Amino acid sequence: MTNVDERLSLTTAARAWRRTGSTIAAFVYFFLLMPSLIVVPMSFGDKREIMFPPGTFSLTLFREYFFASTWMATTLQSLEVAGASAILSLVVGFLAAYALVRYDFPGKRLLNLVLLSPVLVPVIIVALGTYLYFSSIGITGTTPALIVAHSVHTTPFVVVTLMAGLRHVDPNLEKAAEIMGAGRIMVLRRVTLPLLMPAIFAGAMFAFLISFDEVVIAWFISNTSTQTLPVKMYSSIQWEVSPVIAAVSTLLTLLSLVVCLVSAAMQKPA
Amino acid sequence: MATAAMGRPGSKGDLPILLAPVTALLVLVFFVPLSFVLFYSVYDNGLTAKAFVSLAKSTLFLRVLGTSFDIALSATAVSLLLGYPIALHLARQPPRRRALLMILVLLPFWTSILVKSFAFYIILGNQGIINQALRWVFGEAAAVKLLFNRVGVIVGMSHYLIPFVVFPALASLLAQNPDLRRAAQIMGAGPVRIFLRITLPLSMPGVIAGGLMSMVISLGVFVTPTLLGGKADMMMANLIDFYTRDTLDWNTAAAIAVILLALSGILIAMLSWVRRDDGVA
Amino acid sequence: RALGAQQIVFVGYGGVNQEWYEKLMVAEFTKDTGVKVIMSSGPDLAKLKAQVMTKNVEWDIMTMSSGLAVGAEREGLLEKVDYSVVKWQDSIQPSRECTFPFYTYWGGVAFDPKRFPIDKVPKTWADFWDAKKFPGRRGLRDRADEMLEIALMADGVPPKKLFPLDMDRAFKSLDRIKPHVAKFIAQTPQTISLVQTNEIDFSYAFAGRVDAAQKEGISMDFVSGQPLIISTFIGVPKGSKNREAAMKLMSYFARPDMQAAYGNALPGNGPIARAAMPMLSGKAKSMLPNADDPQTAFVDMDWWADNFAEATKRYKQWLLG
Amino acid sequence: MAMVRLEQVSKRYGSVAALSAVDLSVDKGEFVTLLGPSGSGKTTLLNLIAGMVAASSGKVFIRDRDVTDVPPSQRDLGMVFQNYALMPHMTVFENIAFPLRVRKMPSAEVRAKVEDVLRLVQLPDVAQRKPRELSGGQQQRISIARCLVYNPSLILMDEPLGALDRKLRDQMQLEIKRLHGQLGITVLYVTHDQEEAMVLSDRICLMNQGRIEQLGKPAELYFHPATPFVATFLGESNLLDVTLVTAEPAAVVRGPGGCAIRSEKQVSMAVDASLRMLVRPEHLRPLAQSESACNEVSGIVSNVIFIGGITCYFVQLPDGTVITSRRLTEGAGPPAAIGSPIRLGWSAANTVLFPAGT
Amino acid sequence: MAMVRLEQVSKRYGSVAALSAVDLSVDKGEFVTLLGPSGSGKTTLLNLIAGMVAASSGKVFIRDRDVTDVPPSQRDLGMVFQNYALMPHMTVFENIAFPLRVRKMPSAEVRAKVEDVLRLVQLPDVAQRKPRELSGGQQQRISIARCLVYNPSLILMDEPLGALDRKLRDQMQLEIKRLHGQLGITVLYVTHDQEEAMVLSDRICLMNQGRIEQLGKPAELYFHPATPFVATFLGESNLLDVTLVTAEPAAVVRGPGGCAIRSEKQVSMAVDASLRMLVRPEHLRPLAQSESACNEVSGIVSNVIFIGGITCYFVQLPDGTVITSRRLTEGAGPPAAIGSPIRLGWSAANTVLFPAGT
Ligand SMILES: Nc1ncnc2c1ncn2[C@@H]1O[C@H](COP(=O)(O)OP(=O)(O)OP(=O)(O)O)[C@@H](O)[C@H]1O
Ligand SMILES: Nc1ncnc2c1ncn2[C@@H]1O[C@H](COP(=O)(O)OP(=O)(O)OP(=O)(O)O)[C@@H](O)[C@H]1O
Ligand SMILES: [Mg+2]
Ligand SMILES: [Mg+2]
Repeated sequence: MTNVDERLSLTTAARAWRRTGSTIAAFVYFFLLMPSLIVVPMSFGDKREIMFPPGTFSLTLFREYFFASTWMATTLQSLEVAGASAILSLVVGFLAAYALVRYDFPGKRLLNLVLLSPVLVPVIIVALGTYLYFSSIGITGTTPALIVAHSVHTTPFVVVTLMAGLRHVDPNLEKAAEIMGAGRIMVLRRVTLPLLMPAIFAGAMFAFLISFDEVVIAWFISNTSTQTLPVKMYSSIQWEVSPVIAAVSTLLTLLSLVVCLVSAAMQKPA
Repeated sequence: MATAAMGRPGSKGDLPILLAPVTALLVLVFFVPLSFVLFYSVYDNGLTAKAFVSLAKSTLFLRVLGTSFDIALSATAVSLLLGYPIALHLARQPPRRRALLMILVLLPFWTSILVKSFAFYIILGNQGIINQALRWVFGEAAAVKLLFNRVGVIVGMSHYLIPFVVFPALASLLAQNPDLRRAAQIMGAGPVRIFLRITLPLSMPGVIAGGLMSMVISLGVFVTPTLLGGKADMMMANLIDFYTRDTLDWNTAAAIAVILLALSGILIAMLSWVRRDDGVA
Repeated sequence: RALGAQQIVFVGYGGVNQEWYEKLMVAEFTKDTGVKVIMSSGPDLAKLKAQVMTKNVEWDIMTMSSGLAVGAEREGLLEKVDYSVVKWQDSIQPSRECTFPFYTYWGGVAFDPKRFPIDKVPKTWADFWDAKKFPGRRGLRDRADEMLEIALMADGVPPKKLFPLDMDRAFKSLDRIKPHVAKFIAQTPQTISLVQTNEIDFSYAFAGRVDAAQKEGISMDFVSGQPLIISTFIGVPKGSKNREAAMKLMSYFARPDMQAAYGNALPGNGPIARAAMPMLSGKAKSMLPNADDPQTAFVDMDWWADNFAEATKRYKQWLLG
Repeated sequence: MAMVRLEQVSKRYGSVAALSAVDLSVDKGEFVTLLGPSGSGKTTLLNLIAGMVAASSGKVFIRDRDVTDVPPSQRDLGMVFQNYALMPHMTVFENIAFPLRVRKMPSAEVRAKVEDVLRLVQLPDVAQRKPRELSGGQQQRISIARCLVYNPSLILMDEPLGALDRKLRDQMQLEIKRLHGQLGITVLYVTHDQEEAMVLSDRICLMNQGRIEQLGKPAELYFHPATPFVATFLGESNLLDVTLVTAEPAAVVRGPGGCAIRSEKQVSMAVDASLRMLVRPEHLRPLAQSESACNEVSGIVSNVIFIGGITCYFVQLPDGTVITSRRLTEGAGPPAAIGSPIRLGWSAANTVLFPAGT
Repeated sequence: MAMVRLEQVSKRYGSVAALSAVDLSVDKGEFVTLLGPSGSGKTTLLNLIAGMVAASSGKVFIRDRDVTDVPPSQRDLGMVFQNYALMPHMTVFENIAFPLRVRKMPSAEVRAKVEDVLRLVQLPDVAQRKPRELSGGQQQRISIARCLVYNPSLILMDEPLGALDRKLRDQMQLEIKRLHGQLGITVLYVTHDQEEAMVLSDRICLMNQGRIEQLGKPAELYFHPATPFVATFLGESNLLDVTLVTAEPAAVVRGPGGCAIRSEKQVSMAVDASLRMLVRPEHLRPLAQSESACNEVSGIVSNVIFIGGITCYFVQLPDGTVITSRRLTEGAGPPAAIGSPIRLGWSAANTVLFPAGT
């Protein structure tokens, strides 16, 4: 908040002011980080205790996770759903982001808002509505239904990420390529997409993780054979207290860490 | 000639192709479901407004509405109080350090709510870390109840909401011209005056945007009150769930959903008004 | 038989109970008929209703808590039980048109014997309500069923004369205990885990759950001077595509030998059919309350069928107040 | 053959008329500069020719072919952008090869052509670098090379030197001039820098508010501006209100303080009409005591500003008008002190007259 | 009294020496400009005086008080920024009142002072507007007003006109000059525009790579540059390698093609030493057939570029060197054709000599 060089003598008030700020910030950083710091050691406890710090060190919980077919099956299902909805939302999101960044048309602002609305409407409403609608056309419980339902939720994130990325891709590059004789597809393939790669990668990661973490919609739409990992976690918390959740949480935290490292890296050029 | 038609100078011929998929996805998987909810709110063997009428008279609903606002407002206030210093701290770091510290904000943002709730059991519980520490320092009687009450909900929700405050607040802090503060300093202003007269007022759009966003999110929150809250911490989403699952009164459930949607809509309208200068709503 | 090629979907609450359905009734059924059973978890009234309303029923047979059974019945979401297939026998609870109970479990007080000697633990519901004599943090459930019954018992209503429930009196009684309740528990496993993690001291819990915890080596015990007996029901969603096979599977759940085997596997859970009683092991028998004891109470499904919605809303509202 | 011809081309953006009924014809081999203030429609005009925007009305011809509806990729022209528009993910070689690859040229030929053109822009050794490893001026050379490599007969440049600093700019101007001379290409060049326009162009097309204000050789615009706008936009100028005394054969007007001022052109207006007179500051010469000039005004030196090679004299005339004279700085001391009387003179050829109110 | 005095001030950023042992003294009422290429340390020097950065070594005095360790808020000076640094959320009035409020001045007095200063910058009617409702030039005036309102005796300006367009810039230059004259304030002004520096300054402090290259009156720097860097940075210049023929009393050197070139100064070097010679393009005058000058070179016109009021002649000497002569454009036709022979002459006073290798 002050730009004076450190070594210049500050008034006492100024120094106290800065110190207060840094102290509060340090406290809040710690608060933000705490859950992630907790679950990791927890996951090396054993089956019976739910206590911190765990009294024993073992890999029991991980073993249980990797060898229980129910956990693995739901994990695979989540990977499939998250992967597919990431791809779907990338394709749909790229086209929309391209239109929003490169074209002017009436209703652009409105479309912008509408595109973001799935994030803004409480999930429970969407979940309920989607369930009612999907059952009426008889597709609940199918993997494609899950994929499209999740795609609606992940697309806004992809659109925002790609729009930011596209704003950094100079439209003159596309223009130049076109004037040099390249067709639209060629411009896309040789210029736009290669330059957009970082944003595409980040968008894909975000979409993947959001879908991979999503519980409310999946809870309504999936059934036994299409159950996802979060749904399994949620029902685990509900029907049986299983410290395996600590192991799952640790793995998920690891995944989050990867994603936020990527998004932190993304923010530097911006 | 197809390609020529497609690439006609300055043509907007490709707009439909670009926008069709997203429109289809949104309509089919978002707006139709929403309209199902709207439909159920006014349909119960014929068009009726009885769900809304009975809600207006239901002490249960009115209490939950009150609780929802109560929790949403307090969680938003706490998030602003905690998030703003973070934004301020980040804003005055050199870019490289800022990117590193940013990870501390992004990590909770990208962490599953289930993981976080699980962690808060362990942190806030009677045998949790905080109480263990309190007992260790002050003795057995020092333990405080942090879980299954309003404290638990507010802690859990603020943890979830802080990133939503930090991002816009940081954006508007970074957008501030550092010369403004320099100019004020040279004109003789002290750090507190600079903060109160310049830094804070100029970051208000970001703060307000963050606050509104937090309100929208917390009004719709579902998991946190269930897992960390106590008996009185029922929010609208939980009430919707209750009417949906426990009493099968979908008419009422949908009506509450519509009210929640309307409230969120008002907040989002305010949000896009605050951000009207940013281009993106 | 024509059933051979089919498969049906069974929905239960998961966990150890479901493992035993699978090992006993379901395995036997599949062996006899060749019909494959997919075991799924998460019975949910809303999902059931949506399936029935949209005529897209995925489930074929489901176990239900009494509250769920009552709701499903009232909303007409269940097929009538075909009692020509299901052979109903003399039982401690009556069968119903669309559903029937197939085992009982019972509620009392769970506590950690390491923290409380037995004489400091409330035994009757009146004791449970008496926070002066038995200091400690209580845990109750966040729903009306079972809670209204124990509230009335705590207020002095004899266990055999609970029904019809006097709601006003029950809520007055609940008002007295409310300040001492640390958590109104939504999920059954938490009735045990919250005692284990020292969030609460005395929890309203089920005997079978305590037994399971003890087997895991957790320090946990259970008393009940006034046991409250509840039943778990089974039924077939309306419009099930495999109604016939589902009815057939239901009949296995009504069989006394199956119920006895289940009771032996999970002590604290009792058979419905009186014919199953003699087949129980000594341990299983010792862990069941005497149904005819004057201190033993039963949940009356007929009353609940009529009053579930009203009582539940009132209870939720009371929670918030 | 006209390389480019615009017929009554207009372009509206909503309610903004970016171009209004523009007619323009550029000959083969010509270097024409579009000059004008910001927002005057220069970029719009260039984009219309490139096909990046569609005309609201009118027709565009390139090599006498109507291309109004032809997409940019089929107009066979080159374009150089202010920010170079080099593909950052490709090496210099790949960048320059891109238009050849689009044209499916065999690899060996591509290699030879790229090397040729790199030599042409005097950067033979940078083929394997990425654009960001080059300086701004080098990048702009590469972007010109990429444009030259496929021999488009028409090259459009939109403020290609706008991002460079003064020194580099001067150097690149000479470079562009050299390439134009050497290759005989047609160049349509946008700038808002009048000096750049004068240095480079065969003809300057001065634009204002979506219209062509004047089109002609640099000296033509400078010495015979059609309007005061052209006069003030190109170079410094003194503009004075005068009244006509004699219209023919060469106009004489009455200037500030009643002095008679001679021009060399006739004016088709009635005597006593109000006119505006232009005289360039560098044409105003301080007169020595004994000296006299065709036209003269006298006043008081109100300010002298020394700007390196040039010294500016601000002279206040008896009626209060201040006019400027610019002279080369000849020695170390200023030849006229502030407050001293001075006489300024100029020749009739340097008097330019416009109707009043323009 | 020196308003500002720097003693051996250095500033390092990591391994970059932004300033190296700078000594500078600015008198009360002076207008001193820090001029220099980008990165030469101008802003660093200003910030050191303002107290925004701390010196790595050396001392800073303001009004003879050692302020090296005093925070900016207690140095009592004013600063004007390139981007105006007006608070966007305050009205013009509140902006200007801000420093007075800091000083806890009573409201009535604040009002009067703000009105005064608004009149001073000739914007009396904008008090209630927000800064964004003003043009760039108006905003800069307000930012100057905000600086003047609390009467700091020293005002620092960091490229205050950098964001304005040419016209507005010229106008604001005059305005700043007027205010400086009227109020008797001391101004330390940063620019990288040599014309601006020459127009405004009492003294110019030319900086290069963290050092002061030369400090003096504009004409001093222009006509007697201490180094070729100063010569080339200020104005156009022709630099030639020459050898010394006669050192005293006035040096004579041998230029390209062996011609003798006279200067007016003596050189303390041995005969046959290598020197660099500077002559300004505007001092090179084409000589008529009969005319002769003190110094003369002859060559061939290799290029003529007409830039409005100025025409540039590029002349190739027999040894291949190209020198430039700049003349005022006198008439419509160029007086010398490309390829024709030409003689250029200049006076001994305009020959500047430097040791070689500087
Ligand atoms: N895409 C657009 N949408 C709306 N108006 C536009 C658009 N492009 C240009 N204009 C308007 O058309 C007019 C001419 O713009 P143009 O870009 O051609 O000017 P220019 O002469 O190139 O200016 P500059 O020197 O600033 O580049 C301006 O008023 C501009 O605001
Ligand atoms: N905060 C900083 N950290 C590191 N190096 C810096 C910093 N500020 C300036 N420098 C370096 O110090 C040197 C002088 O910078 P300064 O900003 O004073 O130059 P300047 O003359 O003002 O240039 P310009 O005309 O571009 O504004 C430069 O090499 C610059 O890169
Ligand atoms: Mg332009
Ligand atoms: Mg600077």
